[in-house]
Amino acid sequence: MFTNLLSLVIWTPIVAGLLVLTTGGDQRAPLARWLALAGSLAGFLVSLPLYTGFNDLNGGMQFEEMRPWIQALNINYHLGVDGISMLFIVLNSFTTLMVVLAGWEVIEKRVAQYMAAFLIMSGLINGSFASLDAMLFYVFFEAMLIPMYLIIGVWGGPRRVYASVKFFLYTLLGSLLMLVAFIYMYFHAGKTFEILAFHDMKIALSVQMLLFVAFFLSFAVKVPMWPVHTWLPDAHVEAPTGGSMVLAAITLKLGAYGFLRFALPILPDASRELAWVMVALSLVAVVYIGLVALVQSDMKKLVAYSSISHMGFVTLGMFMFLGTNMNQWAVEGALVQMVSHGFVSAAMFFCIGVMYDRLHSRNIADYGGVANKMPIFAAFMMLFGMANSGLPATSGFVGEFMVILGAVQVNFWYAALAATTLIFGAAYTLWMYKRVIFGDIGNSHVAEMKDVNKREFLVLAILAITVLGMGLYPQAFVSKMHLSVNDLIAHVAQSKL
Amino acid sequence: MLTLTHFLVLAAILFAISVLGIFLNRKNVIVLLMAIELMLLAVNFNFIAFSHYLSDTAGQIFVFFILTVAAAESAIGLAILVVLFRNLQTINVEDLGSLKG
Amino acid sequence: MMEFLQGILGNEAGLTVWTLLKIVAIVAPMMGAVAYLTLAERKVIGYMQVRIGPNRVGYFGLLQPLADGIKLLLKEIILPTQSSKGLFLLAPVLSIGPALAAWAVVPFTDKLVLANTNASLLYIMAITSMGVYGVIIAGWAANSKYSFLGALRSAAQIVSYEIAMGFALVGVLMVSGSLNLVDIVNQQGHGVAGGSALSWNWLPLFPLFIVYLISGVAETNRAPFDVAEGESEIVAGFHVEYSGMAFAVFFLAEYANMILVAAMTSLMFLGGWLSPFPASWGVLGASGFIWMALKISLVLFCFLWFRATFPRYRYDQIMRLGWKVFIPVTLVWVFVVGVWMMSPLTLWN
Amino acid sequence: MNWADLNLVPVMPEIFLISALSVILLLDLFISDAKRGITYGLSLLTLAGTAALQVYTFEPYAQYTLSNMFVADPLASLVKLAMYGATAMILVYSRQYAADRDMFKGEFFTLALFALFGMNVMVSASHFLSLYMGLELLSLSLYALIALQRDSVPATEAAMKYFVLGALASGLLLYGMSMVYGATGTLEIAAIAKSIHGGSANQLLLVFGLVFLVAGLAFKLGAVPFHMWIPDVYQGSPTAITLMIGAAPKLAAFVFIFRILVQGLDGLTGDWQSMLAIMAVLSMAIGNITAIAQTNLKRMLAYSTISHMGFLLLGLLAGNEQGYSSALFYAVTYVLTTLASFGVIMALSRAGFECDKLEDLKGLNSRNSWYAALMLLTMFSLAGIPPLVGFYAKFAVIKAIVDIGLVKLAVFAVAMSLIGAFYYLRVVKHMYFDEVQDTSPIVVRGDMQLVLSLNALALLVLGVLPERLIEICVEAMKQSLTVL
Amino acid sequence: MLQNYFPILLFVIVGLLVGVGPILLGWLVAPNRPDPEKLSPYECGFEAFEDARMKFDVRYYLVAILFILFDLEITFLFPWAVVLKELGAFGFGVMVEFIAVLTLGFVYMWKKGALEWE
Repeated sequence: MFTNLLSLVIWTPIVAGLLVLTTGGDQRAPLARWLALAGSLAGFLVSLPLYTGFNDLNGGMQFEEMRPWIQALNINYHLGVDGISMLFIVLNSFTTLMVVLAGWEVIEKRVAQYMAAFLIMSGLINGSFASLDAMLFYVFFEAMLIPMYLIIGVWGGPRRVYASVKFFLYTLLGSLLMLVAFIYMYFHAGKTFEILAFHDMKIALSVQMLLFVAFFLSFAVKVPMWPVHTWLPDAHVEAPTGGSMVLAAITLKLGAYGFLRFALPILPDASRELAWVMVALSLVAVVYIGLVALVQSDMKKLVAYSSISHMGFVTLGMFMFLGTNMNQWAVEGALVQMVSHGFVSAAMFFCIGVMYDRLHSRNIADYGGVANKMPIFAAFMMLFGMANSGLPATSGFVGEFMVILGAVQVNFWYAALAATTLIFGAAYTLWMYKRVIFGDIGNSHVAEMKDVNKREFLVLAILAITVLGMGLYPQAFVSKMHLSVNDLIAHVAQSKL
Repeated sequence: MLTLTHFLVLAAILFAISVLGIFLNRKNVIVLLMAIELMLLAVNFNFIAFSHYLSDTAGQIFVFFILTVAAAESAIGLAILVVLFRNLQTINVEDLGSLKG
Repeated sequence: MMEFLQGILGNEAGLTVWTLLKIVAIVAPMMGAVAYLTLAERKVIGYMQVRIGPNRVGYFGLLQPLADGIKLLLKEIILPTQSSKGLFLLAPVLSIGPALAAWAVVPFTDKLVLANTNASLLYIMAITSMGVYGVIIAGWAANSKYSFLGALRSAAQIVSYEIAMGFALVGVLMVSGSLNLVDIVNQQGHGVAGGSALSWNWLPLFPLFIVYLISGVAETNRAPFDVAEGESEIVAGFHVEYSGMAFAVFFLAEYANMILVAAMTSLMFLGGWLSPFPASWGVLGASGFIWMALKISLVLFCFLWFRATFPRYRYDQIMRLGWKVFIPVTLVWVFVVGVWMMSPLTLWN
Repeated sequence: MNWADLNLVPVMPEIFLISALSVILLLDLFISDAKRGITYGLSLLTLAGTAALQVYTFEPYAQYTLSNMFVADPLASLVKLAMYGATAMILVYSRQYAADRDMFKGEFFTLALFALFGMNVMVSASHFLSLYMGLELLSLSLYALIALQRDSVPATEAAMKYFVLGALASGLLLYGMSMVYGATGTLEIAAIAKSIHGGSANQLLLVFGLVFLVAGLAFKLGAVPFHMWIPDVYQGSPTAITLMIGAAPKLAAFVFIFRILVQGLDGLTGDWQSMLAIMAVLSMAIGNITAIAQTNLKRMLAYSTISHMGFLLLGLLAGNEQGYSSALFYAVTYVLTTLASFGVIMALSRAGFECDKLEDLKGLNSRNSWYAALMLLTMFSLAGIPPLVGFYAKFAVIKAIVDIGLVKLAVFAVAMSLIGAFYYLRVVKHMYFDEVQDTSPIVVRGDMQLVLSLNALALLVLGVLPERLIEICVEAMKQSLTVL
Repeated sequence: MLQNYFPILLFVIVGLLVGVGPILLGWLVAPNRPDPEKLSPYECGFEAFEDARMKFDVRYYLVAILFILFDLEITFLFPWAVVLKELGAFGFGVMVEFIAVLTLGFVYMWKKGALEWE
């Protein structure tokens, strides 16, 4: 029944994007919008069977598709998802729908190109998550840069050129090294690019280390980990709302996903050896970046730094080794954190976008007393702010809690440092919230702000439901990933030397 | 008696002179053209010397072709020179500077 | 004789001296011939125009060339201020050198030849081509407009006709199958017409013969192709600035070239030293130097005759004749000869 | 040699090409300027006919003919077909461009076809003599083509520079050839290989000659340190001619190098490998870094060419079938990309205006988003970003050198392509992020629009489905190498 | 074989000497009384007002170029012509092709006006 489902999930948005492109100039913007909506909705709908049809009792790959693609180079069109990647595909398709709605009338220039860029990117991201062939993964992974570059550069803010080029080059640097690593492994694994074949390779430790560095540069930039995170604040600040949403919700996850799919299982020994580095960097991200977020005056930058901090949690969770074993709690916590952050950060960026559309400022100081004018909006933002701070009953809580729990088993001080995020997170999110939403109406512009319209309400409501739903019933996600995570842990536990 | 080495050394010297002529000459484009001709003649010298010592005519036939091509080449070179002179009123090598990065 | 010289001087020096003597034996009469060719020219043209020509110096003007020579010898050699002195003096040397050096390989009979090489014709082609350097250097070195223009014209004309000449020679080579001048002449001796004048190359290669002859006139800058030195237009062309012996050398070169062209025409097309009559005619049928001399004289006479008869061509007419008439004609005839040779009707086996 | 030995079947495409060329040459003399379109049409027909014959006479093995001077092998056939296509595209692209610049003359077409014929000879040469003749026919035609725009100072200057350095390169090459001839006693490539393998060749002469050969070849290809002519010539030449220099000749030069180094001097692989490695490294470094500083689009693309030639050399120096086929693939795709990029430049130029500065592209997306998109595709393809075909080219090359253990070189190569991405991105930035400066309408002939669009879209299509093309390249290389 | 060419070398030297000799003789014998007027270039009595090495008609270049090309074609024909009898019809056929190409170029330049002088 589901033979070509993954292909469908990948190509539906791309084809829709190309269709949207054909509508041409802005005189037909409404058509482009509706087409984009239809396309993203279709993309989301076709991704749902992945969730519903997923067999919880199987930790391996499902919905596999295998076709020869470039036989001369031994590259196959090999798709498949396990419990980990499946979730991100659904998350991505969902986010795309949100993004289309978020940019509905906010984007006035080159609407078709805007919508198309997001749709195409959505398909490419799905492709990256679904690839079981390293080169296929690479192609999707890299191709994504093109629409993202354009999104930031064309519809971004004043420093968009700087931000977009920085984003592109940073990401390209890492992935090119990854390419060399792939090619090396191709020969090492007996001339195949199958990721699963990579998983079974024996590699000497020194080589593992080098390969790990290559992967690290690629994925750490994407996550982003401290100290290669500097592109992200720039990119986020300058990107349009939709761009920020996709960046935060999805592309960051690709980096973390890369660690799970490549670095850890292929190079378990190097991962163990270097885990302390990863942990250290993650903790720096959590603590230091959390502090940095605290002093931001730009809302978007603040949320961007908070994203880095949250992603620190994710990488922390992944590298919580207990002896040779990965820590089950920590890994699952990291995954839940990734999904949750996908919703929450998208929602946060959307909220900021909503305000920005009214006041054309992201400066915290320019706001104040928004709640008086936009009560509904303030309520929603309250929820998301709480989720972002990781308060219980929201999705943010579950993941962080699990990671900290895992960390305690490994080392108390890891956990203690990680737990500071609960303080810092609450501090910067809620402090910002207070300054922006509460208090007296700051100035005349705020006084003219109108509450959310139907479209915005729809987006906020949907996001709110997911955030709450995930916080209250994380089992819906955890059950899907559980066996896959178990398999992964078992795999990583074996030495590859 | 003359040996192959003598010829090769002479050809090498001619060749070196012509290459230096191309790189060091800063005055006149015509000198460049002459250096190019000299270079081809040095090569011809080589070919003929080898051809003689190998008792193989192919080398000499090659020389015929090189000569012909050299003629065609200098024909085009001169033609370009004439056009260049008409445009610039000079054939000074240093005056060729409109192309800069 | 040679053995004697080698005996007293040693092997190599003896050979050298002996060769030098032979060379002098060629050059000295040549210079005499040149001198008297100038006289012959004036006389012939004189008579054609119902004048007497020079007749004061010596009986019948026979000492006139000598007088001319002495006069030129005593004239100052002027080096114009703006000229390039070295080149200016080099030019006449470059003119006469090749004109004489070509004679090294010209056979006078099938035995009488200084250097009987296999590439004689190639050598002559090569060495005569050098003559144009003399012209162009003279025009350049003098740094005078007339010289310069004359040199350009002259050079362009010479090279233009050289092509036609070359093609004409290709025809000769095709039928004779050799670059050796002796062989070329000998080959003309055994044609179908029994070795008589009818078997010589001029008949089957008639268009080439005509082209060669006329090109020869043009090559030597002779009337009616003498625009390069047309007195009424650019006074004397490339050698306007020359005087005294420097001028005399140019003059010698021109006439030496004329004789050379005449000799070449005889060798290529007119059977060289072969008798025009069949070998069966006894004394008349015997070949010998006398025939060669007669043929050269005949061709030279034609040169003089042309000068006396034809008005000077315009420059464009000269170039047109060379490029648009002679080259196509020779191309076609080379092709025709080729087909002829490949056909059963071939005369040359 | 007689009539019976004369096997002309493998040479049929060349014979047809040169015959048709002669007809066009003469016919054009009797055509008035207004009807120059006839020449144009005939030229395209000639290319089509030649291509058809090429396909018709194809055999999957090497055929030697004309006293072993000419070889028709699959490699040659493939490259020739690519060159016919490239030339036809250039003619279509340059129709309006040439007409606007008083270059739409018979010579334009005949010289272009002569250049093509020269390339054909180069590609099919199996003897130093035919290699040289082909090379010179190509070079001479190109010299003349550059100077075709007689009143343009940059063009004539470029012609002069190209001429002098091109002649110098030929001289170096010939000197090398003479040394190899002296060492092996033959000019035939197969016989040279045999002589070297047999050990009878004079090693000193051979290596001495090799140095000159490689230098000459590097000149022709434009690899550092023999690259000085490329930027000036690319910038100075009329864009149509730049394209003629930058597209098909790269393919021909590639096969040229292949024939000499791989087929002829196979026994010296170790020697030339290291030379190529140095040149590849320098080309990638200097090409990419210098390109960043350029403000002239054509000059920038020239430096980018240099860096791409560095990549191409990487494939060659791998010294195995995989490397050669990857280099072949690289060359083919590079030509396709170059065609599209310069095609867009020509489309944006108009009478009296040369779209050759980076600023001229500002805001192109708002002026005409289609051309902006096409240029975007070419730029990302040149940068080697998937899913455009340029990626697979780089990928295949890097794969080839990782295979022989040169991982560090591979890392260096990708580092350089990262630098390269920067200036390609800048072009995209100008087109997409900047405000419009020049608002004059873009008028392009319909046929050019179609071909150019197909050309640029092919980069994408081949990027998604490169299988067939890679396979063809691999097969051609395999079949061409088995004859050794 | 090279001995055959020795007389030729000598002859060339003699030829050049014949050129140098008279000039030397003239220089020794003839008077030498230069004055500015005598040494000025011949201009039919006018003052020379510019350098005589001026630009000249580009057609002279053209002739030079065409000469080089055609003369070289003849170089190819010479050896061929000498051995034509041995080559037979095949050799002739090949050269016909060569000459045809040459003729093509000739027709082209004729029609292009490279041979026009007025």
